[in-house]
This record gives sequence, structure tokens and C-alpha cells, in this order.
Amino acid sequence: MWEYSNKVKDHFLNPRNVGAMENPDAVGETGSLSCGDALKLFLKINGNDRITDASFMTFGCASAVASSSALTEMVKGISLDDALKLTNDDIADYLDGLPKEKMHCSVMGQDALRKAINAYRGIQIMEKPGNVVCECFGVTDLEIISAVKENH
Amino acid sequence: MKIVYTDNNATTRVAPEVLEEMLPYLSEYYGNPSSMHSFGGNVGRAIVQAREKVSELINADPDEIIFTSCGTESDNAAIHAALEANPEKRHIITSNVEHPAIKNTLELLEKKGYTVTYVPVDTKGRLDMDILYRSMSKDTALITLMWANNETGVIFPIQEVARKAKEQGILFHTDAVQAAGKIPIDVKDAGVDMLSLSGHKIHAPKGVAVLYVKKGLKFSSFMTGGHQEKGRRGGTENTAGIIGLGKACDLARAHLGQMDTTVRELRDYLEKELLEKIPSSSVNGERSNRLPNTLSIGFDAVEGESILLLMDQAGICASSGSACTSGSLDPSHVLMAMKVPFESAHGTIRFSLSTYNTREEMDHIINVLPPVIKRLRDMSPFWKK
Amino acid sequence: MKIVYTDNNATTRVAPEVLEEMLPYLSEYYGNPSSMHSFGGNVGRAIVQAREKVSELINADPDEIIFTSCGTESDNAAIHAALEANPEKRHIITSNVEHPAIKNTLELLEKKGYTVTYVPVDTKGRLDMDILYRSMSKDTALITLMWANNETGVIFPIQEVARKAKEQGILFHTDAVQAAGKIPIDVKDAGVDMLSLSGHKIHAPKGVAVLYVKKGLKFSSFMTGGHQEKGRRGGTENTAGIIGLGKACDLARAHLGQMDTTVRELRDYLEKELLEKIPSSSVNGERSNRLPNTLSIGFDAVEGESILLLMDQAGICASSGSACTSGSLDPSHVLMAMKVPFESAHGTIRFSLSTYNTREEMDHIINVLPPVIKRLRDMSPFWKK
Ligand SMILES: Cc1ncc(COP(=O)(O)O)c(C=O)c1O
Ligand SMILES: Cc1ncc(COP(=O)(O)O)c(C=O)c1O
Ligand code: FES
Ligand code: FES
Repeated sequence: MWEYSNKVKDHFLNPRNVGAMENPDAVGETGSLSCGDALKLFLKINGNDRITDASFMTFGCASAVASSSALTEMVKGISLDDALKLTNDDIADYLDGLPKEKMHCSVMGQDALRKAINAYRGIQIMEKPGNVVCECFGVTDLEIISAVKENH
Repeated sequence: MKIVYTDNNATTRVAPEVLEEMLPYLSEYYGNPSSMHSFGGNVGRAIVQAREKVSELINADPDEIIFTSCGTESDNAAIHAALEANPEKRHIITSNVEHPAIKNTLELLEKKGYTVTYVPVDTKGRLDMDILYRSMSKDTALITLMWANNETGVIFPIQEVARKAKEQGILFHTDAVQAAGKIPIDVKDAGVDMLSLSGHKIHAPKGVAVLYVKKGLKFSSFMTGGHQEKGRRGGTENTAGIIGLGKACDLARAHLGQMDTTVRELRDYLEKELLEKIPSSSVNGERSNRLPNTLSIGFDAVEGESILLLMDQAGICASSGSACTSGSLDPSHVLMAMKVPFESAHGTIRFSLSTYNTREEMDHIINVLPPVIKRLRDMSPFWKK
Repeated sequence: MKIVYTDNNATTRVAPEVLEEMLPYLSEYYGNPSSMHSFGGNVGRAIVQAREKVSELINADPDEIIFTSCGTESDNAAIHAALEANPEKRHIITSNVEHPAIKNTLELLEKKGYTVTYVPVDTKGRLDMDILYRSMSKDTALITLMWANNETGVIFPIQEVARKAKEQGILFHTDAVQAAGKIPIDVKDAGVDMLSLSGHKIHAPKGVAVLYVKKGLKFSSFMTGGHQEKGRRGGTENTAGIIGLGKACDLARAHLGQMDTTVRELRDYLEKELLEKIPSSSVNGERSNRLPNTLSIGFDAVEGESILLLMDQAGICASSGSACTSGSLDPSHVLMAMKVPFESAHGTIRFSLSTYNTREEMDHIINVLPPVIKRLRDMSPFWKK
């Protein structure tokens, strides 16, 4: 049994902002069915590049659901630039931590958020340095190394 | 909150009768069964009786029973013994749905130069007998096949394979950790050379298990040390555990009928209701040839851990079909071997019952699960209404 | 009849506090500690605490504790791990007074092509340090030495050898099954790489033990299977046993002082009185450097089994110094290695005390034994008055 914090349990049992959004301004998708985790993030963005609303749909474990729920709460009201600075660590911190083995579940949130914002800004996702290790998330070895370093 | 425990293929409660039998050996009778003084001798006699009771469950002779510490040890010991008995042979046959105790042990042997054939199963979890028979050769030291699968409950044709193995002079071991106590087992009739069973799956405590070794087989110990177990397994005997296992085997034998009737009916009832009440759900494994207590059922587009945790809120204990507990995202190797589609493999739950379960408990599950699945599907990007 | 139990180096009674701590895990908390549901999670937490308590007894980190089923398994696992970590090295050093768990395991390895140096002891049971150091070489994979001898209680200079081993890049394992709980043990201070201890020697139940493995050591499992014990020991955890062992380690730590004072005084009193009251009797092993609870004493011209049986009539439990239990007539390999003369080796009795023993019990032995010895000597053809 994973030792989940009360906040993780709360966000899993009572997820905030669940469901598809009508007429979203941006959508970010990550993960896949074969992978066992997937997240679809919907954003409303106003003229000042500020996120006014967010919602999600998630397929995955409790950490994945809680991370998604936390993410939507965290991004509401902040600017796109600030949103881009959010890391999976911030998501985990917001949840009072995730079990070590479950840190990767919060990476999905960070990834979907960046994809949504980049798509909104019309930026082509650039070829990333490193080798893609996880086909599902398009995660590279370098990203894993840096995530591991950040998380310890 | 009342707990509805349907995770008996993982582990079982210690039967109160078993604990009662053990308690004297955890208090006043603490002697060492191999000691000279009569104080230890009492314990020795109780162990003799336990050995008889265990042997009766599987129709073995008491001498053929070696007590070990867990099913995993029995499996390791069986593989070790088979290879030592055939030092010149370098090939092992198994299935691709074995428990990690077999699977991981054989994978390590591959690194040491052994060749292992992993006979595949079909989408119903049935062994490919053709490949199995074609892979048998003069170089084969051992065939090891589980009697019944821990995840799906699917039963392998042990007797048939054992006969073929014997014809070709190949040792045959079966991991009967899940079969023992759930279906009748007769080692003589089945013709197996070695068989593993584990106490904590049949209402004995954790920490005690058995390796059956057929009389006459040249056996080399895996755990080497003192002369315990006639020199076949070193280490001071887990006396209380062994005595508890004796009682548990007695009870298991008495309950075999109930397994085949009451428990099977409860399982079938649960299965039928869940399939009816939850759309896009499906049973994994050959339904007509399963352990009577096991139901592996997949729900499309949702994820196992989330289901388990929501059921946990309602006091229901079960297992998922994913290897998530080990930090991996993959569905279990058993479901993958059966080529269960990803959308239902990730959402697979295993219910495994015991004689302690009741119809009320099944009704509780049947009430709780449909809204749980609906709620998770409502937030799943893969659920198409 | 009241039993006077002085066979604690063979096995100990389960402390009532230990049993109390275990009982919930033999009844309501039967979950699997690696299960997902919170029912199993409770058990997982109790195991975390037990691991901490065990680590405190020997000043290890909790991560360095692997739970096994017996001291024999810990010894087997340590040897296995050391050889796997050094696949190119083929030499092992040990003493010639080790427990069969080490001795028999190494003898089998000799048959597989390993070279083993059995460093001799002198007549007091002291290690020949010269031979030990001279046998260390580039090809040495492992030095394994018991911390204290089970028969005589003689203590080996573990820290000193561990330091030399480290200097030469040789792995060092110690079988501390007899030392743990009787004298202080500090793995960091001693500088050992691996250490075995066994629950049933320190008032935990039989069926649970520990292998300490120093952080950073490349460890290969002996028992391969599931991901239990961080993948270092497959097999469902003996939860009740582990939790009992945690409590037993707590108690052992609290009782170390008592071992060094009360128990030592009782042992010394017993020794002094027996030597005085029984002519032609002698203590085996270096008296000044022994476990505080152990007395190995030889009585010329009588035979161990007969002494034991007559003591048994008076409710006294102890061990003999012979290998009689295994049907052999020889004195134990320990006494033979010490070149104890045959006339006293055959008549050797081991008394091993615990904190439960009392002065009244010692007086009982002191009253019973002299006439027993006299009676046997009166019928012995070797006794010269
Ligand atoms: C020094 C020593 N090592 C190892 C063992 C084996 O321990 P166990 O009986 O728990 O396997 C013993 C116990 O007899 C012992 O005294
Ligand atoms: C089929 C099978 N084999 C072996 C084992 C291992 O048994 P134990 O947990 O007692 O080591 C299990 C239990 O998980 C099992 O289901
Ligand atoms: S989805 Fe299984 S680990 Fe997060
Ligand atoms: S004297 Fe008969 S076996 Fe020891």
C-alpha cells in the first residue's frame, strides 16, 4: 500500500475540476492507454495570457488523478509564463509529497500543461536533447536524470 | 467498518482452529524438536503428526514432505534439486504465466547458461500443448508448471504433462501453491516428482510451506546446514508454523467439498452480477476450467489501482491485475501473456474468495463496484459513452 | 515437574511480550504487507517498525536488514551473495569450528571447485590468527567467521579480522547467531559486511531471522521470487514472526546489561560449583573470553547422552557435546577441533542460560549433577577412582 498524504487522498477521492471543458482555449494531452496513465488537460485563457479555468480527464492511478486535480487548482489565475515554470516537484509539494515510486505520475501534469501552452502559443515542440526512453510520454533519458536529481 | 476480504489468493486469515493448535508451541512448548531432552521430544511428536496431516491433503507419504519457509523457497528448492540431479542437462521447460518465484529464478539461470522454454498460453490462459511437447528433449532436466494460476485461476493439465515427462525421463515439478486446498490434489495419481504448496494460502500462518519430493528422487538441499528434515533442509524448524500447517491441511481437506459448491456458487454469482451491471466488462481466463474461488475481471478504460482504492474506502479488499505495486505501469505478465487488450488489462481486478465469504459480502461488492467504475470512467479520457 | 531450561543456545522460549505483540498478526491483521488495500498496509507499517527495532540492536540502518526464515538461510544467503559479487574469486576462509550452516555449505562448494581454508583453533578454541592472515589472498572472495561459538561460547576477534579483510578488499561475513542479544554488537564499529542472526535464539519464535547487508554491497538474492524485501529475498513475509522479532530485539537490547551481570554470575556460580563438586571435570574454551551465558563442561569417563537423559529425569534440559542426535558416536567437530581429550569430550555438557534462569535453578543442577556423574562413573570401565 502506498503511503499517500491526506492531500493526495483528498484530491483522489474528491477530484477538483473533473471533466471535459466546452470550448477550451488550449488542450494538452499526454500518456496513452497502453502506458497505463494518460491525462487530458483543458485550459481557458484570457487576453492577458492568464489561465482563468482548467479541467482534466485522467486515466491512471490515485497519484495520477490527484496530481491532475492539484494541477488544475494550481494553474487557475496564474499567467502562462508562470505556468510554464511549474514542475512536477511543485505538484508533488502541493500534495504534501508523493511516494518515491509514484513521482513519475506527477510528471504527466507538467507535460500536459507545457503541451497545452505551447499549442496555444502555436509553438512547435522542438526536438528534445537526449534519447526518448518512454514512448508514452515522450520522456527522454536526460529528463529522467534531471527529474531524479530534482526529486532527491 | 466491516472488511470484505476477497484477496485470498494473496494471503488468507489464519483459521482460529489453526492458531489454537499453534499457541502451546509459542509458549510452554518452546523446545527444539531435535533436542535430546524430553522437553524437545514433545515438539518432535507434534511435528510428526503435522507431517502426516500435510501428506494426507495431497496423498503423499509423510517422508515425502519437506517443510520450508514459503512457497518461493519450495519453488527455488525444486529447481535447484532438479538441476543437481541432472548435472549434464541444461534445458528447462516452463510456461510464460508462472509466479515470479519460478519466473525470476529461471531467468537468472538463463544468465548462467541454461536454456529455458517459456511455453505460451492462449487468450484464455490455456497452455500450448503442442509447443510444450515439441520442446521436450534429451537435454531437458525439468518441466515446471503451476497447477493453477494465481491471477486467473486457470488450471493446467498437470497429470497429462507429468505422464509425458515421465515417459521421457524428465523431472516434473508443479507449483501447486494456488491449487492446494481449492481443488483435490493427489500426487500419486498426478504422477508429479515435486510439488510446492504454501501455508499462508490455506489459512496457516505466513512463514511455513512444503516441498513434496517423491520417494526415490535424488534430492540435493537448497538450504544446507544441520540435519533437520532428514538433512534435506537445514535450519531450526518453524515448529509452531509447521504444527499450524498440519491443522490447516486437515481443515482444507474437510473444506474441499465446500470449495466446489458454496464458494464456487458465490464466485459465479459475483461474476454474473458484475458482468451484468457493469458494461464493457469481461472475465480473464477459461471460465470452465478455473479454481472455484477466483474471478479475474477487467473493466475497460479505467485503472486498477484507482478501483482498488475506491473499493478500499468501502472496506473491500482485492487485487489488481497490474504490477503497479512494484512501481511499474505494465499490466501483469500473466495478462500480457494472454494478450488481454490494454484497455481491460489495466482495469483488471482479481477477487479471490475463501470459505469464510458470504453472500452478503458478494452483495456488498455488487452494490459498491458499479458506481465506482462509473465514477472513474466519467473522468477517463478513454471512456466513450 | 518444574523444568530447568538451560539449553538456550539451542533455542529459547518465546518471551510473553513477544507473543503478545505477534498475536494480532496471527488473527485479525492477516493482510499481505505488499497489498494495495489499507488492510494490508497496517501490516506493512508494523514491519517497518520491526525493521527499525532490529537495526537498533546491532546499530545498522533499517535498509540494511533483510528478513529471512532462519540463521541457516542467512548464512547460505551471505555466502551466495559474496560469491556472486566476486565471480572471478574462488577462495573462501572460515574457521574449523563453524556451525553446519556454514561448514556444510562450504564443503559443498569445495565439490564445485572452490577452495576453502578452515583456519584451526587452539585447545582453548582461539583462532590461529597467523594462519588466517597468511591464507588471505587476491583470490579470496569471502571470510566468514562466527562471532561466538555455539558450543563453547568462545568469542572470535571479529573487529580485528574485519579490518584486515577490508584492507585487502575481501568481503567479511559473521555468523552472530549466538552473539546477538548476549553481548553488544555494533556492525558499524565492527566493520562487517554481512551478519546473520536468528530470532529463536533471542526469545522470538522459530522461523524468522535476519541477514544484515551493509549499504552499497552488491547483493544477489539467494531466494529469488517476488519483490519482497526490496527484491533481496522473495517469498511472502512471515509477518507475525518479523513483528515478534522486532519486539525480541527491543527486549534483547534492554537485557544486555543483565546478561553481563546477573546471567554471567549465575553461569560462573554454576561453573565453580560443578568444578568443585565433581572431580575430573574441566571447562572447554577460553574462560575469560566467552559468552556470559555459556558453560561447556566435560566430565571424564562418562557419556553425554546418558548424562542428558538422567538430568532430564530431574527436569533439567541441556545439550551434550556430541553429535549423537545425528546418530553418530563422535564428539562434535568443535570439541575435536579443540583437541579436547576423548575422555572428557564424550562427557561434555553444554549449559546455556538466559535471563529467565534463577539461582534456585542453578542450585537444582548443582544438586542433581554430582550423583548423576557418580552413578555413571560407577558403571564406566574407564573410570579409575
Ligand atoms: C552459530 C550458529 N549459526 C547458525 C545457526 C543456525 O540457526 P537456525 O537454527 O536459526 O537456522 C545456529 C543455531 O543452531 C548457530 O548456533
Ligand atoms: C502460484 C504461486 N506460486 C508461488 C507463490 C509464492 O508463495 P509464497 O508467497 O509463500 O512464497 C505464490 C504466492 O504468491 C503463488 O501464487
Ligand atoms: S498510474 Fe500506476 S503508477 Fe501511477
Ligand atoms: S551412544 Fe548410542 S548413539 Fe550415541
